[in-house]
Amino acid sequence: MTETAPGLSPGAAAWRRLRRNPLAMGGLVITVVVVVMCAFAPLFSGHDPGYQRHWVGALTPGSSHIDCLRENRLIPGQAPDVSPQDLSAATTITLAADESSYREYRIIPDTEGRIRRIAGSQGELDELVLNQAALARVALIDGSRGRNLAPLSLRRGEAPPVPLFDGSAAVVLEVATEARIASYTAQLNNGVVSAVQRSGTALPEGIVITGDRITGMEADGRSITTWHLLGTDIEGRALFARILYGGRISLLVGAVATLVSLLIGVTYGAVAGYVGGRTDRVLMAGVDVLYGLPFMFLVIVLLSFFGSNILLLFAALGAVQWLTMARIVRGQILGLREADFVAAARLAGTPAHIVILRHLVPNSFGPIVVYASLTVPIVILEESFLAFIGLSASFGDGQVHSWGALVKTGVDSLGSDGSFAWLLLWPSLVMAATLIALNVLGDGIRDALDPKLSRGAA
Amino acid sequence: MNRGMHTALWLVPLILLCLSGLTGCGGTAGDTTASTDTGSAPAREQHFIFNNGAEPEYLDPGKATGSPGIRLINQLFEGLTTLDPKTLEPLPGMAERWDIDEAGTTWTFHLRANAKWSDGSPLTADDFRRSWLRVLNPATGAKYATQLYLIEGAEARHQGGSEDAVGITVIDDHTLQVRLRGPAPYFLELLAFTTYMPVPAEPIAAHGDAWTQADTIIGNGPFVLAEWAERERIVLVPNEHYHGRDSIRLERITALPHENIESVYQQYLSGAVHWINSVPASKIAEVKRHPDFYTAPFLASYYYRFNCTVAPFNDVRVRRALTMAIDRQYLVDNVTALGEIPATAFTPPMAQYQPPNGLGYDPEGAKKLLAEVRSEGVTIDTVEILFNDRDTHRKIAEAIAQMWRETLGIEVAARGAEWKSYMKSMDQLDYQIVRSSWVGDYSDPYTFLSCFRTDDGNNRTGWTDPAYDTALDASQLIQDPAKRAAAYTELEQRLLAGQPIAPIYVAINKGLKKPFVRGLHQNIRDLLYCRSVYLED
Amino acid sequence: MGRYLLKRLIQAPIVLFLIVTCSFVLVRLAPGGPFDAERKVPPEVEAALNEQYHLDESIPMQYGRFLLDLAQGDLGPAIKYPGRSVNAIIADRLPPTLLLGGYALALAVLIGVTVGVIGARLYNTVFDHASMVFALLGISIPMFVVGPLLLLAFQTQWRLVSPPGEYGPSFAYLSLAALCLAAPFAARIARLCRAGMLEVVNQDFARTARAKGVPEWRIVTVHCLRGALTPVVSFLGPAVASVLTGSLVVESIFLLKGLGWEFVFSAINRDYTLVIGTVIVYSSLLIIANLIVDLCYGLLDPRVRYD
Amino acid sequence: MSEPLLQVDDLVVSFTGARRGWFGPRSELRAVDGVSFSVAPGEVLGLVGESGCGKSTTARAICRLVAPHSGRVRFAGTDLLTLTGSALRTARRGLQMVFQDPFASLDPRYTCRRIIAEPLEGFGLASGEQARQRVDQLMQQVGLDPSMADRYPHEFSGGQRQRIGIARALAAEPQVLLCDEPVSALDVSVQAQIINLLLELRRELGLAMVFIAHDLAVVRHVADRIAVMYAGRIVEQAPADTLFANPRHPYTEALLAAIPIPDPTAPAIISQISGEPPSPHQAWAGHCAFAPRCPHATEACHSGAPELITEADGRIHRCPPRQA
Repeated sequence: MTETAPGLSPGAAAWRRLRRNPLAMGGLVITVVVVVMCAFAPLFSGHDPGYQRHWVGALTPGSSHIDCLRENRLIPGQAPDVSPQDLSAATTITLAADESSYREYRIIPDTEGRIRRIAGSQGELDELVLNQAALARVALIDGSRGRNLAPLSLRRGEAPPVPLFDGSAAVVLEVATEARIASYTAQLNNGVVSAVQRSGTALPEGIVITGDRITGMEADGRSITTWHLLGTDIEGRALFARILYGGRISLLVGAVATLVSLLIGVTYGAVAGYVGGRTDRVLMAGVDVLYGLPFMFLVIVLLSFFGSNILLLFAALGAVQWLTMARIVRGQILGLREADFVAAARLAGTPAHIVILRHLVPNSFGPIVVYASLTVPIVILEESFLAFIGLSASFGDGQVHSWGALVKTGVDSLGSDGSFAWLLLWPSLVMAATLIALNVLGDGIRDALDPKLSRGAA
Repeated sequence: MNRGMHTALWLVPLILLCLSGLTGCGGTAGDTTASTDTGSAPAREQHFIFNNGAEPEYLDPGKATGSPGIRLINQLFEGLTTLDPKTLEPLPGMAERWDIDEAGTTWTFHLRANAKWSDGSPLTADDFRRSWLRVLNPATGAKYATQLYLIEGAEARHQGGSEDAVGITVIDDHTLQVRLRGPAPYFLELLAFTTYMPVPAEPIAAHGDAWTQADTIIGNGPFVLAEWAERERIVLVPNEHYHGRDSIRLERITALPHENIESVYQQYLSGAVHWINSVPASKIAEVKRHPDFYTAPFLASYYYRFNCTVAPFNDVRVRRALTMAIDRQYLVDNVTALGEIPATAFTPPMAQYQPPNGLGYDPEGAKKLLAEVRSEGVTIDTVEILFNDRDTHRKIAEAIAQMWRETLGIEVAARGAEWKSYMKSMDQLDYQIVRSSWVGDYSDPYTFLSCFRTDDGNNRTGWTDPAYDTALDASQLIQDPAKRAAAYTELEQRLLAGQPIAPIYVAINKGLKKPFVRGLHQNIRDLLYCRSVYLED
Repeated sequence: MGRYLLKRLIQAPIVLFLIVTCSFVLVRLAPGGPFDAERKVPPEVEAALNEQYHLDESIPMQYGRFLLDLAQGDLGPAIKYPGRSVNAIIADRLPPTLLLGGYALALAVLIGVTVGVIGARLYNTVFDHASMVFALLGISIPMFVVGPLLLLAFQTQWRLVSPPGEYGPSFAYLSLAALCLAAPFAARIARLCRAGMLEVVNQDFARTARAKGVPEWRIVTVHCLRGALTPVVSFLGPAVASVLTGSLVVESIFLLKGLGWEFVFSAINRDYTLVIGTVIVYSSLLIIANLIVDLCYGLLDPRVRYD
Repeated sequence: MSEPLLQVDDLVVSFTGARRGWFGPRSELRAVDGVSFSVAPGEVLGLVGESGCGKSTTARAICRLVAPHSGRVRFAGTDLLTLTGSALRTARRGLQMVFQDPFASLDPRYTCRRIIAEPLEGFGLASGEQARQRVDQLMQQVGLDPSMADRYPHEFSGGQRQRIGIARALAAEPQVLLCDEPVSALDVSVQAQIINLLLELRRELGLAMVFIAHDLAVVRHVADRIAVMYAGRIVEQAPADTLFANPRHPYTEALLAAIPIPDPTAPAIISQISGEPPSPHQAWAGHCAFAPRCPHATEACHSGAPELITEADGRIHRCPPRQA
């Protein structure tokens, strides 16, 4: 037996040893933080993880944007419908809207530097004349947004005006017409719009203005913006919220599948180990047989056939993991079965199932906990693998995706020049950190439970 | 402002252009490429490599269904007619010219004197008759056999009737007569369809389904199959016996079957592939900026089906309210964002046919309509959109779900399903709302409108309107193009009044094409004809 | 030993039978059939196709027919590859998968053992800590992240490797794919090997050897490595299964022809015969791999008894 | 002698071993090979023999902790071997065991109170407050301070742990206590305390006991009657005084000869008799199992297994009269 302080149960003693292991404690802290943040996601992120703002698009971490709806309505006699925020307390709301319309032209040179194509959003053009007097703004989108250009005349097959290509393979021109910023102000009375003005002129019908046109928004002079810790994805959804809510799925899948594997594995292993003899041989031969099954492939077959229902996912992933658990438990119980305290319990009139439940299983707890804690990250990783094949689980209205699916989206969104890197970086970082934390925690628990076996292995 | 409208308008002249070519049928296949002037011999090896998107299921023209297969079959075989790679105008193929009778139902085709198989043996009128009857033999299992139903007696034959009653007559080795059920202006275009292509007799008899392997296949198209390494590549080389061999400039075509679009895109960027015909949905912004990126109109409709057999969708007002709450302009501008054209009708605009307007975006009207339904005690709590789990479909479903949620205040769930489960749910009407799309087989509204016949297998909404079915059949007997178009407009209006579907947009075809690839045209049916393609220096 | 082998050899067909039955039932329970398509297939045609593939018979009949064919080593015709047999397809796709998997396993063992041994020898140094951090990262980052990043860097940006061209992937490209597949396994092996080494290094026999003046490198390579490899070898059994599943991801990302992605597509397409065929092949591979690993285990650690 | 409380008849316990060859029959190992004895109410039977002779297995087989191969165990009028399930559990309530290893016999995850209360719960003897009181009472009875009831086994000394084990056995209110080498794992000084405790309890509660030990010295003070086991069989059984005064079996003689050595764990027998204990596989097959080590062995001893001989003074043994 190991040296133990008085007054401590074996569990408490192990906990004490665990506390002295900084790596494992780090893992524990990270695990707890992640679990708590995901479990209470609404407390940590006020954003709806499924709410799309396409006009906002992908924003880098730390960016903020005007917090408006897709359709913002200021109609006299109605409550203002301008933002998810609580604006009902305001007395005036001002929307600044850019009423411009854009056109994009892509000008593509051939090998000799002549214009090969002029691609407009409405088709190929042979000639493009941009007269600055007629157009409010002309700009190059690629890398030099906002750079004003002189009036241009481009014709296919001809050399372009000197500054246009500037050594680049293609140029995207952005042309804005009729650009003007209009400012709408709504007076509110008891939460109801009483009057709407546009640049001082009253609009009796009120206005409906779409989110992508809004350039500024104020309530009682205070500008209304929203800040995103980790930025937004391509659909303009808050990445931080998506990671937190996605973690719920991943962690839940990890935990529940591990529980399923525990339930099956412990029951199976305990029965085999306790009953022993022929039963044990038959049951364990069964496990050997099942070891030969390409389980992950059956999971794929199962999920692709019956849909990636989250309950099915729990069961399927749990069913993959239980074999090792059964072996471990059976080995433990086989050893413990012969222990005198088990004999004593049987003599004390305790029925077999209670003996298993109250003596054998708790005494195999160490290896079970270690294996379980190492199973959770494996399951999370397996779920992400399924997400790659397109068999991931989703929650709610189908708008919350697991970490695996988020990471997959991040990989897909990553531009060839490294753009949108945060969409890959943050989900994978959180996922990897959690998995590493769970791994070192599992190792730490093993070391704590069996101090002889230090220096954990995988 | 309204980009969709502009695009639609721009489409009209293009279609008119197609049509002007069509009227003068029997022209020569000469002016297919923009620049055929070959002053200096190109130094670049004439080896065109493209990604075909998937491994083709069949290279058998009679049986092919998927576009990867059809894309290659169009190089390997040729029907009585073939299409202009750019305009899709029917051009003489194996048939050199043809006559039509007064009623427009009896067509006589005169085959080229030098019509040959790729092994050099002559290709005769009977080859066509035999190939078509093979498709109509139910035991063949040709999934597109319905394409031949236009021929008199074909449908009966396919359902077990006699071959003799089918209106195909071999007059002599070079003359074939076909009798149709009605005057079909699109018949010439249909003749270029894979199902109408001739297949050789001996290889099929000798090898069964395996006859399309490189060492056994015999074709009659501009190219022949040189190698088929499954899931790795398919290599085509010119057919020395093709009647237009002299104008073929490619020496070799390699079609790759890769499905992972993300990786294929990287492959394109690294220069290993000259053309890819799909782009990663997650990188739209980046792809759009790529100089090689192109988009073109596509004869395909993207829409949502309503299950008209379950409450509350059995109430047309609910279907209309949901349709009115979809801001399609917003969708194509922000979600799909590649220049798709917002649609309020099922049929895309095409030659001689401009679809009528259906219900547009009208959130206030939608709210009113739904309130009216609700006031009658109908509860609409949760609505589920079913889609097959692809990136684009997911994005669209999520966006529409949010529109309905915001506009109509209903709970909307977007559920992705695996392809076959999705198909099954759709087939068995085990859904509420399901994402769908339809690609036209020829440039005539009938290829779209016939889907919603009551007993049509592609209806899949439970919607039924006997008057629609009658009018549909009647439309097929009209010879006058203007009257026919009017009949189609009426049909479409009837369909839109019933609103079994919510049209969303007219799809586009899109891809990346190296600038030196010439003569590869983006036509409205996304058909590839490599006979006009060459690589510029 | 011999009896153990015999027992396992007897077990194998039972396992296979179980798998076959299990997949057969699963496949037939699945919604949708091989001929469902976006464009509705006419009923006559569907009937003809069903007849052609005997799908019109009762399920027990089909099962019986399938078993009968299987007994003769015939996995049947591939439904989605008309005119081709499942046997031929597997014969075509399996070698690339085996090559990739074998290459990756070899890489994983090579990298893992090297890093593990050095880590153990340099216990508690910067190298040790760094390698273990990398190992943890390797275990925790999915392959489908590593793969595209490798491609982006080596293929698109630096142009160091070229994608598979006309005649299959180049060695460098294949190595990149194998590296991607090997990464998580190398990480695990490094951890196992390091732990095993640390355990063995301080044991009596190592001390005795050291006292006897045996050179340190000999102690490490001859005495300790043998002991340290035991956990690695026992890990290789389940690792083979994971490599097979992983190759599915890598094949897709690196656009390689192989059995892995074929399996996914056959499942999605309800290509009944091909699904079962691939599952049988994978199971057989697994069973063989497990057997080999068990035997190696016995060779490495004479204490292991097979009863 | 009154009606025996516990009657063991021809008890056989066998284990199957490894197979011979690939498909050969499994070898059979007879750990207990036809043991018979009886214990009267309040009587203490000492069961003595060297390690591995089957004493503990006998005890475990009696209370069905191991399944006997054949034989009969009558306890308080019922045949234990025919019972199963809950009937067995109830029937053997009166038959409790005290184990050799006080470390292994207490679940390390249970507190002292829970351990002692387990039989109370298992047999439904007491619960709640009643059980608390009973545990306190039992602890006092075995000389433990009830205030320590909430500690875990590892916080007790070896002697204290054995007291807990005894208290647990007592909790079931047994009539017979099977003490399986209850003191052999303890320090010598503690051994005496535990033996005294057991004797005290026997007096107070009128318990019958089967007291198992590997040397005679311990049993001497405790047992009324002593049975000596060798290789799975009882070779001699006699009232304690008679056995000590006049052993009949050479093995008993050898055990007695070992007593003067004060260290009870010393392998005394080895110094007296040469050779190793026989392999239990075929110990008694066709010859006396002790014959190879017996200084008095004759040819007859090697050619036939000796029968039990019951003598007039009540002693039973397995050694035919020698011509000394």
